[in-house]
Amino acid sequence: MPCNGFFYAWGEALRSLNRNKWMTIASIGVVVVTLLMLGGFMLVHLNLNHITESVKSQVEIVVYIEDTATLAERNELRERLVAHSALAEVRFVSRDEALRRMKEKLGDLVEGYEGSEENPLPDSFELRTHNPEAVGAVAEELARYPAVAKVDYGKATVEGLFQATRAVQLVALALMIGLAVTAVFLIAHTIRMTVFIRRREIMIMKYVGATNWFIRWPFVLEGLLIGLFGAILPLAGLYYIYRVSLDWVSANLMFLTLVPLPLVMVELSKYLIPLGTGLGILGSAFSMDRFLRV
Amino acid sequence: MPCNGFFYAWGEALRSLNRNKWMTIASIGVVVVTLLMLGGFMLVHLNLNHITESVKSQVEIVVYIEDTATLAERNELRERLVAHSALAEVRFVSRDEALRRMKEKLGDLVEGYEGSEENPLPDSFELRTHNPEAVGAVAEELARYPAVAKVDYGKATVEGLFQATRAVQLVALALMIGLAVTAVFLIAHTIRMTVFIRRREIMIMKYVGATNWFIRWPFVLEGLLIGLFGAILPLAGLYYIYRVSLDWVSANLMFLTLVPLPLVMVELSKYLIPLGTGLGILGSAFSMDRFLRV
Amino acid sequence: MIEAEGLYYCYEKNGDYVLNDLNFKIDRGEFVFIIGASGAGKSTLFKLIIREIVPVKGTLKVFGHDLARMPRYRVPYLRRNIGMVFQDFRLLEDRTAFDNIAFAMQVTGASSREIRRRVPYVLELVGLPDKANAKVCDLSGGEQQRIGLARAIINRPAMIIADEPTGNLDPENSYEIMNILRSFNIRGTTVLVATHNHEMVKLLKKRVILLDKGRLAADEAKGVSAGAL
Amino acid sequence: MIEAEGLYYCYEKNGDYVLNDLNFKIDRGEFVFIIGASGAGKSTLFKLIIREIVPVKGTLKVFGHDLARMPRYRVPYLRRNIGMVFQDFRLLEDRTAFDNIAFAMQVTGASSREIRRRVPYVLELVGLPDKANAKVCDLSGGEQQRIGLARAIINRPAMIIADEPTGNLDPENSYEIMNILRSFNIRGTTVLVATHNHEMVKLLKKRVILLDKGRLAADEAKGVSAGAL
Ligand SMILES: Nc1ncnc2c1ncn2[C@@H]1O[C@H](COP(=O)(O)OP(=O)(O)OP(=O)(O)O)[C@@H](O)[C@H]1O
Ligand SMILES: Nc1ncnc2c1ncn2[C@@H]1O[C@H](COP(=O)(O)OP(=O)(O)OP(=O)(O)O)[C@@H](O)[C@H]1O
Ligand SMILES: [Mg+2]
Ligand SMILES: [Mg+2]
Repeated sequence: MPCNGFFYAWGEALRSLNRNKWMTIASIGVVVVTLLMLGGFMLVHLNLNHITESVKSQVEIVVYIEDTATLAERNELRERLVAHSALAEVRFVSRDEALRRMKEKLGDLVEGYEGSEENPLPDSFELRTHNPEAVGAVAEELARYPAVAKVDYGKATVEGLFQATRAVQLVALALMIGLAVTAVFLIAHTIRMTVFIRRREIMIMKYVGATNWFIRWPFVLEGLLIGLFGAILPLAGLYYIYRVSLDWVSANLMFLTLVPLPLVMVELSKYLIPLGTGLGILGSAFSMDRFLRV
Repeated sequence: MPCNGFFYAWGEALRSLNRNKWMTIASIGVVVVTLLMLGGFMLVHLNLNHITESVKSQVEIVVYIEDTATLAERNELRERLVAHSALAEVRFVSRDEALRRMKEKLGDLVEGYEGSEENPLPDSFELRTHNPEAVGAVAEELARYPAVAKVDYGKATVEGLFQATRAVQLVALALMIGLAVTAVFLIAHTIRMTVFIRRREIMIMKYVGATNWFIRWPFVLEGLLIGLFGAILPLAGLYYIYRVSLDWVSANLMFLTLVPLPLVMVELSKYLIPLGTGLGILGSAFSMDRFLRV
Repeated sequence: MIEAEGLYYCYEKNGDYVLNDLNFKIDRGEFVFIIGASGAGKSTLFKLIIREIVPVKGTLKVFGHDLARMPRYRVPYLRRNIGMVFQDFRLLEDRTAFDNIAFAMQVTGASSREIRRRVPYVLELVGLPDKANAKVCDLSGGEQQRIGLARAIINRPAMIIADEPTGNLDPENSYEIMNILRSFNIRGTTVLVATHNHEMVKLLKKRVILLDKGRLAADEAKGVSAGAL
Repeated sequence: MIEAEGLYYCYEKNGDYVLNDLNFKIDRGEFVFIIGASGAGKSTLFKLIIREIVPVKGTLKVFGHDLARMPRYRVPYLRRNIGMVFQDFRLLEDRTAFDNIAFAMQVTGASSREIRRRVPYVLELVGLPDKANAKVCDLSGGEQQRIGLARAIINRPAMIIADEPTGNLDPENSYEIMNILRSFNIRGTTVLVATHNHEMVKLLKKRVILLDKGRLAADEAKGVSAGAL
């Protein structure tokens, strides 16, 4: 594309956006609305992931020690656990501490039983694995160690939780893919429409001797601009919305930790900008071909 | 509208849908895709609601009885509880039963302590309220009853859960409203577009002496048909998807109970069909006005 | 039928008058040629008559109704009594010739039996009996022009207005078209024809109104004596 | 410049031939009228010359290239050497006259300085110096037709093809337009004009090709003697 052509293409793209204000606004509107929805959903999805991850990382294994184990056996067990490559954290919980915790939970109803020899609870190790999904396998392995009375990892709870999060993630992913497909369809359709409405213009250009690329360039740039604006506006909107949500959550739902703002914006930009501009460009470039055949 | 006109309008609407196949398919496509998304989201929302409701209804209050309470006091307390209008369920849990439950949780580690006088646990009543949100207030009231040592309802857990569900519902509602607005915008825009593309036709009709309503009717019927098809197809799709999901959930996530199929379909139809057809009709009727002014 | 009194029109506010102080009267059953250079205001006058636009000054009465005062909802009924051939045809390109003509009948609520009887008849009249099922965009310029005429006459209107109806036609076809218009005229239809085909004007010897930059420059009873020709 | 040998064309498979065994040769610098009744095939012949369509049989050479063999990407360059006035104008209605004409220059990569210099000149030439900034849809039929001509000549093409360029013009303006075409012809441009304006054909006394239902019925060096007129 020679220099003249370059300026012509940009100038023409801008002029045409201006000339077809109504279509421009509507097209950008469609892109903004779909990407805003998609982005909003990605936000929720990212945070759901984040939250389930943090929940999962709190899943722990409890290894109860045989009451009959000797100190040497206990020490050996601790060392084996500390050396285990799948374990991230190993903490000893004495039977006294276990009882104290239970009392805390039940309140001052069990007062006076501290230090009692009748404490029915055993000593234990609380363990955390690097990979929460490995909990089951690791627990089985540890059950075969000597001096271990019982290994507990809330089998039902953990598996239920994982199944539930897997289900939520599945649904979330389905909705996300649905939204993404919707966005692709709608944006492409909208851009095709702007081309369709101007098919007469395209044909007349061909009649006076324009090459296909001479005609295509302004349309492609137009698609690019529509896609770009249509991606940047929802990003700005989501930035604002997310900042407000973060404030609200940190004030009202302190136990939730959300993905930090910059990380989210990077993630969103990574998808929305290519999606908007890419579809804008491809939408114009390809929907034009059938009108270029004169 | 005389009889001739009625047939003309329907005939013309059908002919025009057929004549502009490409536009018809694209328009129905847009409506289908947006309503499918909206419907899919409504499905998720309905079920989330259902699940949180059932979780909430499982929140219970535990009233621990003073160890020193007499049998008469205990009976009086039971009667007051049973008579309490906010309570749905009242169940006595003896200290023995409480210990058995704890043992169950801890496994066979605490064997041999059954019946021991040293059981540190008190007797208690487990209560369920009609309205889960009332738990806090009821618990406070019960704490002032005689013979009550302590009232426990997992204050932090329950309030955290309610805050969390409130947050989830807020997000879900925001996304739903976002999707609904998107659907309204996209469907109206699409129908306007089909009218815009045919503005020349509309103007020519005016030139040969057609009245505004003569022109409008076929467009309105067309909008109606596009909206109707665009609503029925996603309903059918959602019916199928939901049936499969129900099967999957009942096979894999037995602890989840979902909203039954017929109920969901009624709820969805109630929103999607009016939305589709309403927007189809209004979209055509109003977007035409500026072309009718010749 | 048509009465213009001190008729002015301009497209832009404070622009030049495109029609400037026109005064004339056309009676029922007349046949009038409107001639004048390109841009003289012929098509503008026709737009006023079908009330696509309203005069900025003066009055224009058609069928006895003052168009400036006519409410919007009456306009379709006015137009049904006027068969108009547009300079740029204004046909639906992607529909067949038959549909384009039938269209004008459906608008008036005609039955489909009537339509199937009458459309072939007018197609025959304009010399295109075998083009009923051809799409308008597949017709030659002159064929399209004749479809436009067929549409204008299909409802046997009280008045026919033809804007340059022979611009794309060979002399023979032009003569045929003029003959059709004349035959309608003989049966009582008022006919107005804007044309540049002065040969035809001379041949038919009808009343001629000459516009010059929006002014009425001449109004002669017999075309042959119109000074400007 | 143009060589047709056994040229056939039909729009529908197994339909009637719209052009039937045409054989003719037009040399560089000639001025040729193509005449014939409505539907004779004039516009179809022009569509073939700008390669909107390709012959179904026979060969058509333009500027020495066989159009049937010309690859798609060469077509724009062919069209830049042919200035065409379309029967239905084919202007962008919602743009100004200036833009419509400038358009044809931009396509060739002309600089905007050149465009600003040349467009007013051709507007002057076709008699519309004050309509540069008027939108095409706000112009009269004849004015639009002249914009179409202005666009065709703006690039000083080697060949001008005008399909009914005076159909919406009064005799005076028609004569002006013909004069413009003649002046281009005198400076070496090949000119083909399809027209129904036989008066003009007689006046100019140029070569005349007469089509009759797609057949070449006459090819006379001087219009005045064309038997069919
Ligand atoms: N919509 C419009 N807006 C602004 N100016 C217009 C509009 N339509 C026509 N004009 C101008 O008004 C003048 C008269 O136009 P009109 O179409 O009435 O001419 P005409 O006599 O029909 O010419 P022709 O023989 O070329 O068709 C012209 O100069 C034209 O440019
Ligand atoms: N795209 C098309 N598809 C099918 N038939 C067509 C098409 N274009 C033209 N025709 C037919 O081909 C014949 C010749 O058309 P053409 O446009 O060449 O005539 P023309 O000589 O230009 O006539 P006019 O003087 O009326 O413009 C006509 O009968 C027409 O109906
Ligand atoms: Mg005019
Ligand atoms: Mg033609």
